[in-house]
Amino acid sequence: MAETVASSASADKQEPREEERQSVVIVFSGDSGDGMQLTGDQFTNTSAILGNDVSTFPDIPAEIRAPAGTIPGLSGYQVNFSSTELYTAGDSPQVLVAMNPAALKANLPDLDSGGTIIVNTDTFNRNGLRKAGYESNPLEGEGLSGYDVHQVPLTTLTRNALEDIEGMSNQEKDKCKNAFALGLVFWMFDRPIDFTMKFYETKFASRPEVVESNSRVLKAGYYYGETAETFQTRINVPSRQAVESGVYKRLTGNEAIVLGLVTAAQKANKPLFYGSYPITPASTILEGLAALKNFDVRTFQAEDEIAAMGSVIGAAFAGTLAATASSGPGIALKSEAINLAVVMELPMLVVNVQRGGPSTGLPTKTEQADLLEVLFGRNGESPIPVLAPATPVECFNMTIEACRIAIRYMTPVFLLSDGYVANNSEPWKIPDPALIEPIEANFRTDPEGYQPYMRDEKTLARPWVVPGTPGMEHRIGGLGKQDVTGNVSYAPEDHEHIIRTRAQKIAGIADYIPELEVTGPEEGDLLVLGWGGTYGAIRAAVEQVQGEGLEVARAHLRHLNPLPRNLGNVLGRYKQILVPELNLGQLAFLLQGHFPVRVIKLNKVQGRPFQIREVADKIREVLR
Amino acid sequence: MAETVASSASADKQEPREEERQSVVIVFSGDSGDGMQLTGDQFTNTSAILGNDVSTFPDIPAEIRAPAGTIPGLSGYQVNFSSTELYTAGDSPQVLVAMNPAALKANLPDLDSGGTIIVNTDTFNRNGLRKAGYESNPLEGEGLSGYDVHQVPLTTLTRNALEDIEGMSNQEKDKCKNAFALGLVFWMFDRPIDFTMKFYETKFASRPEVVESNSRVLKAGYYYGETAETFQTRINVPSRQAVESGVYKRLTGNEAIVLGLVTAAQKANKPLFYGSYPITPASTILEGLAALKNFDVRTFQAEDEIAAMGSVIGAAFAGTLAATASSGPGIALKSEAINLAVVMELPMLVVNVQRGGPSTGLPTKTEQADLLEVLFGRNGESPIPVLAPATPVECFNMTIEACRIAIRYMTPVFLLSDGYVANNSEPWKIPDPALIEPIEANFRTDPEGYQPYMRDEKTLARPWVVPGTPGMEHRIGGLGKQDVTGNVSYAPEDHEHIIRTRAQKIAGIADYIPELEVTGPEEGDLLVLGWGGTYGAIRAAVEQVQGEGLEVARAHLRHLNPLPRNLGNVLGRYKQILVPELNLGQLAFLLQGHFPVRVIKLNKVQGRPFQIREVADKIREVLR
Amino acid sequence: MSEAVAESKLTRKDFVSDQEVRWCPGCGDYAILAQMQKVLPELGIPRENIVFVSGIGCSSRFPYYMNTYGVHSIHGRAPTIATGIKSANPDLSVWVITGDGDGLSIGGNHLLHSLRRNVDLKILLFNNRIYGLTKGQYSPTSLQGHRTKSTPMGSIDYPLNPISVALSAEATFVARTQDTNTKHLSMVLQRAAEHKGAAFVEIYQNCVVLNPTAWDHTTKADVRDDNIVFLEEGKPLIFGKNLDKGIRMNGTEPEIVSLDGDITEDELVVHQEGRENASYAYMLSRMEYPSMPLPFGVLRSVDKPSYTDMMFDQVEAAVEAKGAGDLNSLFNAGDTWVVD
Amino acid sequence: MSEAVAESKLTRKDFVSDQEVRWCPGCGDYAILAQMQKVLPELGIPRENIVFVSGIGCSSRFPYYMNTYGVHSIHGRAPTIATGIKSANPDLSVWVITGDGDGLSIGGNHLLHSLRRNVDLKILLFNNRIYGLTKGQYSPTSLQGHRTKSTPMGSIDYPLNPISVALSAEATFVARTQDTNTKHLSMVLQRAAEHKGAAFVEIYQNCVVLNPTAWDHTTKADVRDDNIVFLEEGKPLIFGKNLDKGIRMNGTEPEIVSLDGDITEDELVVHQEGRENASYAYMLSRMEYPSMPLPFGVLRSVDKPSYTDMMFDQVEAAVEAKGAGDLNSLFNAGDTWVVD
Ligand SMILES: Cc1ncc(C[n+]2csc(CCOP(=O)(O)OP(=O)(O)O)c2C)c(N)n1
Ligand SMILES: Cc1ncc(C[n+]2csc(CCOP(=O)(O)OP(=O)(O)O)c2C)c(N)n1
Ligand code: SF4
Ligand code: SF4
Ligand SMILES: [Mg+2]
Ligand SMILES: [Mg+2]
Repeated sequence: MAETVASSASADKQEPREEERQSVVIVFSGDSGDGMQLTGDQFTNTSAILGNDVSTFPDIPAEIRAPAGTIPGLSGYQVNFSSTELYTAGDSPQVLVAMNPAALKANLPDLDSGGTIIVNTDTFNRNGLRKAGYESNPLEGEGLSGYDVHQVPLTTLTRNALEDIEGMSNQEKDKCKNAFALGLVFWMFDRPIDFTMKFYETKFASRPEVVESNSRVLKAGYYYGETAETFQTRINVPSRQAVESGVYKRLTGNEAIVLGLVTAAQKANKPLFYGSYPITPASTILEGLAALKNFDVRTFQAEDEIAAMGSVIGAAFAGTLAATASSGPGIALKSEAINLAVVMELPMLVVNVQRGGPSTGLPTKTEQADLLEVLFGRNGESPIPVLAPATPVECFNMTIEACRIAIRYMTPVFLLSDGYVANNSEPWKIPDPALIEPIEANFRTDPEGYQPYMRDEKTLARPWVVPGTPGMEHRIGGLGKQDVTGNVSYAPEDHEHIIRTRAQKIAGIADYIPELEVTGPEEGDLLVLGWGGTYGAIRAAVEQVQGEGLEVARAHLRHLNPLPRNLGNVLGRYKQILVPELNLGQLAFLLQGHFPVRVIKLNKVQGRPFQIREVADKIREVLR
Repeated sequence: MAETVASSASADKQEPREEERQSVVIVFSGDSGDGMQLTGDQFTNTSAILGNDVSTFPDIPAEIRAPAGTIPGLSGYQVNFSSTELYTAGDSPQVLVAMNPAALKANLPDLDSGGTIIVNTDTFNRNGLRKAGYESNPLEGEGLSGYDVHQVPLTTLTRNALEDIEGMSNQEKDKCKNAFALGLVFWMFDRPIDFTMKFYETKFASRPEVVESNSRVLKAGYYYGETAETFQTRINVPSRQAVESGVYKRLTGNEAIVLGLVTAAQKANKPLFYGSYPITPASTILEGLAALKNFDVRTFQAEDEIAAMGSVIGAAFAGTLAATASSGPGIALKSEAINLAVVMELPMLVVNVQRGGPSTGLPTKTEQADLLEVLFGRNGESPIPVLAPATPVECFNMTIEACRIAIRYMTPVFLLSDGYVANNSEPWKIPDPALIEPIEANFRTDPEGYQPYMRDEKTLARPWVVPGTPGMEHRIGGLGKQDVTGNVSYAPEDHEHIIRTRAQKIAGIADYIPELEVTGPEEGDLLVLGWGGTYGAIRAAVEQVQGEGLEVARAHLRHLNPLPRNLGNVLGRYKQILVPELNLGQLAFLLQGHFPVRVIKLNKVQGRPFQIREVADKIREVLR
Repeated sequence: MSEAVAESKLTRKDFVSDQEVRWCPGCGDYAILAQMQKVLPELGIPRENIVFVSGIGCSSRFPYYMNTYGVHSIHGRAPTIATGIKSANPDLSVWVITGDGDGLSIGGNHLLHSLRRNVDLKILLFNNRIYGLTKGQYSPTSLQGHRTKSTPMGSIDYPLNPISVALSAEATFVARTQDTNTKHLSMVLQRAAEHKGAAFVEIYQNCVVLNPTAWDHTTKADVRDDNIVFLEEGKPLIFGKNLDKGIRMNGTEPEIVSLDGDITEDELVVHQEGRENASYAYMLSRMEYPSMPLPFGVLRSVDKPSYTDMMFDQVEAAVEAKGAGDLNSLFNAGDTWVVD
Repeated sequence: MSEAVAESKLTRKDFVSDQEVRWCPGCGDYAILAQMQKVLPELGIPRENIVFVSGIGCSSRFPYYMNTYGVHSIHGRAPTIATGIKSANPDLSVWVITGDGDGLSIGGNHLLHSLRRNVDLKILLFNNRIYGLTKGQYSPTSLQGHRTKSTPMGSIDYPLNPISVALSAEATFVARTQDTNTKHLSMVLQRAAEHKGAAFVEIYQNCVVLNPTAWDHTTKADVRDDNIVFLEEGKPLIFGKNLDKGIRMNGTEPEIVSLDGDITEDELVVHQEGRENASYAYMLSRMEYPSMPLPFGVLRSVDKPSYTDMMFDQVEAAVEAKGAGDLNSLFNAGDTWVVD
């Protein structure tokens, strides 16, 4: 397929040098109106189809559409594509596509030295420079001398390509300039434009003129690479070898949660009720599910997070698989109602897509600073299982697992994602739904001997009895109660008994979850232990230093409550434990609270994921 | 004074035996309409005036006025009075005044064997027994043979005493029967009735007929003791020796907080703003403050806890000393807004009067299970100082200290009380207000060089600048921000810097608070470490086992965040640390998280305070 | 099947739970409970299909005493939980029990939104103008000047009118009745039950312990007839012990007229609960003691599709348009690629 | 002293802060900001006595751009914070900026209660019928059927009418205006500022990115005159391009009549913003597009003591009755005893 375009390319200029690389990180950056997300997606999809591993991370402007041309108005898309397995979207880019001066200014500090820059020179006028806060034109002078800079009048070339289209305004034409950049980058990395052509055809099926203009500009960009003297090198990132065969697609963490919820509901043979209040970065789960009503998904946009949580409790009481998601301030608001769910012992999923805190904080940025909150942020002794997926794709399986635990143990469950996992994308090997294990979710309908808080011997779960079931009418609520009967009780022993029973029930989930797996030496000097979305950076860092010959083991916690049965044992086998996390040391504190260990902390609270090098450097420092 | 009544007593019967005891615990128990709280208060006040140490604990019915005569409808008042220093209201009573069968049934299990029981036989009819759930009359048969039972027809005797009063219905007369019981108990313990007589005169000044009837019945009760053959012994609890001289009065924890807030405001030279939403057991703080408007106290009953918290933030921003209190569900609801206060770095006090949780739980019962919640129950890294008074009276000083810290460090502060401390009363040596140190609370008014988040070098506090100050207009909020300027910022370094600075500021308060004091051996086998309202039971228990010759040290944490500077050192000096708390081990977890120690836990989650013997037994077990 | 059996057999006793009722003796809540237990058997709804949801307050203990399904939830949030229940199973008859504090103070917003969505809930607000459970602080319906534990110098808040609030929340059914008027109460409960969509009922309820005189003007035999106008569909607004007073419009405002012969019934406002424009019902709601008689009965009842009806219509429409959800095609939608 | 200086000197520029304004180009928020900055200098309030408090939303960034004191708080809670500010210092002029989501969804209850208490706040609700900041979910004022990110098949919620809600919350001042009608907007802002007590202003605001056609019926030159009736005190309700239509009462409901000669102005409703009975204003609020013209201007303005006035009256009364608080006598009140 890749040949189609390549062969049709003219060979006016000297054949460019072909260079092979194992992986490349590109950043596309421009105004939020410049279509950078779409551009990045197209490049990524084509690379994935060609057999690269891919990992992407969007950098969407904070909150409001800021004035065009300014740094706050930038929309960025980072893609890492590789011929080996990828764990992150890359520490720093080697290629920057800067649609305006602000994009250059904001991204230059991160670019690898010697990296490639493509700039749209048409935007480097006085107005553009001023908006970006440049005193003088960075393209003139020595500032960029360490880089491989390609100055392309993208706007002009785009307009040229569309010159003869009648009735199309310049404004409309300019909207296509991302296609020019994309075509050019496709050429640079020796990628076919076919998939994107097909994408235009499907996406704009009802507007053939849009298909025409975009396709034309895309080709123009591609041919420009072919023709223009400025590009001397083409970079080739070969396909990955030995990838598991199957059908793949890319998934962000939030998309994976959407699919996971729908799958869990189908596997439990229940309708899905999803009650939520919009909040960044959780809103896309609501939006994703709202489009799937044909799966008997009932989405409810509540008046606030408290109402959302209340609706989920009601829906769980009445027998649906019920879920909600929120972030930061919203999770805090839900805490009172979550506690009611704990006491009512009803199954439901609460997703916390963590963002930078405290308070409103950094809504569009990532952080892992809500761990202790979800564990302890409710009045009284209120245990809740907490799961944290390590990667976007893992959100799919872990959502299902979380629902499975919720129903099996009759308890609300927290799924702790974060802004990075939510928005980052990576390839997902599409599973056969038939092979996913069903979730046993049986309502009790036999009134004989029924008591609202009678418990399963093994799991200590109480029976799920839903309104509409004859002969089993019962009333439950948030007051202190007697176990078994569920009657309101202020008796000292009743209170202590049910509190301890609930604690025991949740602790018992440790029998149901997998033990912690360690990669690397089974005992020794150092174990690097992470949790949640820092998985990729930690894994890559550890593999890097292992490659340097350092003896390091690695493990990743996906179950934060209860902790895996073998965790204490694992911790005991290493002289030192390093815990990297995007907070001031919450898992570290948790481990020390539970086990007789002291851990070394690596903390970062910058609204950003770890870079691989930050973790690798710390490991080297510890082992030095 | 005590002679006045005693000498006027006739001496028809054999002179009763006088017995001296070091301390006695009495429980008054009856229907919530029976006036038990007033009765207990009167007995306690008289005892305190006579020079006893006193400690009381009311047992108020849960929530609603349940049907008269039933166990849920009981209102109880436990008073411990002593000739030595008291630390609790007593493990178990030696004397029970039971106004009806339910009172007998509910309290008998706690009564010391051989204890004294006074019952109102008039209520032991079929109806009364049925309501209490008695199959047969416990006064008949052998059930009470181990006790010293006095059967008194209280209702009849009361009516007799008021027989000749015209226009008074039996119902009205019956309302006085608590006075009869009180008079009788006064006689039993050789206490004068004068203070209560005076109390009636003041309290019912506008209704002389009420003064008359109550006084008459009180006297009748007293003379009944004198006359009736049934009472052979009078018990005498001598005055305490070597008590600090001064003027005293009794204070519950919530009353002490009311006084503390008003004092702090006066000492800071600020109006007091108190915004709150009613909730048991915190409501009495609102009610207490609402009555003190002449201190320029502005109370605001908000529409909910969130609004209350918001109002407090606004009032702090605009320059008052601002405070709120809540409990359980209300504290959970406030968490989002508290986080705004953390980020805005404004001074205010949040009182959490802990009750049994989780969820609605046991509103009228005590518990210490919100420690981790107040420390960690907010999204993001959100440090807040936490103080916990050990006794009711300590609530006064610690409220002032908490306000002092809030203003000095420009931060919200948590005061962690509990249902036991809130409602328990003990004598307070009334201080001279002039001797209480002023709170420095200066608004910055100098615009020169002002920046909203510039910081004091020593405390790291930002300046308090209030609206109305010319030339210093500024805007702050909950978004991520740059230190010093306070401008909104999403820059990674700005975020990390301000997060770490805030953490450092709160940690730095350790320089300002006292070190932890240890009583007992400076190092050794065992340190018993408590916090909050368990102080009395722990202290009494430790002193008890010390008396038995065991080598035990004792310390009590009043500062939970930051922890006292020397805590790590103290912990390191003992082989074992025992942490008794009314939860499943929250302080224990905290200590282990912070210090390389393992602690032994003693936990109780029954909605009740520790009994001295429970703690003492555990100490013996540990040291065995 | 079980329905038929249930229907034919149910009596008042079937709705009495085994829990001891724990309100103060004489509390108005008893009367409401009794009427509810009397009305329910007449509705022909199987007992297992009835759910009572409450918040926190004296009134909110109600569900414990009903032998149906029930949730005694948290303060102010009952409408949200009820919305979830109804969305899970629209066949259920879902009742919300709330107080003036629970429903109008902490829970005001949820009341507003559940009404405007027209969620098919029957919301009964027990208005005793006080916080009962927390022992006597003032509530959003307490009158200005009311001295309570938290307002020793008298409340300075202007009270809310629950009926006005419900109307501005676009409620499709709004009524007022009273604990002690058992006949009227049972009629209103029945009407609320029959309404498709959100039904809001304000019930004047006497807290005998903490606010015993709040409703004297509507209960004392000598004055109540002058202070209440009973609304009846299609009938003119007439009241007074001798039915000698009526309500007439004067421009945009109502006024009291005596029916002394000069003025005839034709001139009076004729009650029409079904008016699309809520202004009429709102105008009625502003008739307040002591200047005007208080309207009792159904102020407004209009038919509009309920929230869950529309919710399930969308689910059906989606199934019709896209076919019942199939995981395999969902997984494989979008840009996929094959590795072999 | 500084007041006098401030007053005489202030201009629009004095109210412009140093922060870059970050709304989308063309957003209606700009126009409102500009009018506010123009109106404030005319009020003669020293700049340091002005506080803007907002929640979260695009509109809620407003305070950052005003060179006054300001709090950009949390979602929906601005009225509570403003209440605290006003209670701390009643001399401040406190403005609340909120959106249709911030003010009517999560914050609906605080709006309700701050209005009913008549806290002396100026509450401006920027109604764009959409969640702007979170990028396009529907809001409580979105029309039924509105397709948004969270309602791909169209919203099934019935929208709230902010004016009706404010009226049922006992608001003493209620007005409506629009971002693009700068003259009217500035008049209404001025009127709100002058009102003693809570002032509620709904401002139709255009979200050019996510809901750009929401207000076409009130902005497009060819239709707007038929869809808006401007209220003027003491004047009859007349509207239309040629001022040839009027509003007349038909029983309890308003109707449109043509002023074609048969019907004269005398028969029309005459606007009176000061009516004690809120029914009239409520009736106006129910005039909705497309069946009736939308009332713009001050629907209601009545004088009642404000919350903080009453709060401070009680403080004063307490001082008068008991004397200014003295710690020593407070400590020694009640039952004390002496140990020597
Ligand atoms: C979140 C929360 N805040 C406060 C309370 C305390 N509380 C319980 S009921 C109640 C008010 C009850 O008043 P109302 O709703 O009028 O019910 P009533 O008791 O009068 O029937 C309050 C403030 C609580 N349980 N939860
Ligand atoms: C507690 C909480 N929940 C949700 C959010 C996310 N959020 C921010 S603004 C907003 C709605 C904004 O809509 P609106 O109030 O209409 O303001 P606009 O942006 O349209 O001006 C939401 C849901 C939040 N910041 N905090
Ligand atoms: S306090 Fe009032 S409302 Fe509550 S049960 Fe007693 S009488 Fe009823
Ligand atoms: S999203 Fe809409 S409301 Fe927000 S700034 Fe842009 S145009 Fe304005
Ligand atoms: Mg009430
Ligand atoms: Mg909006």
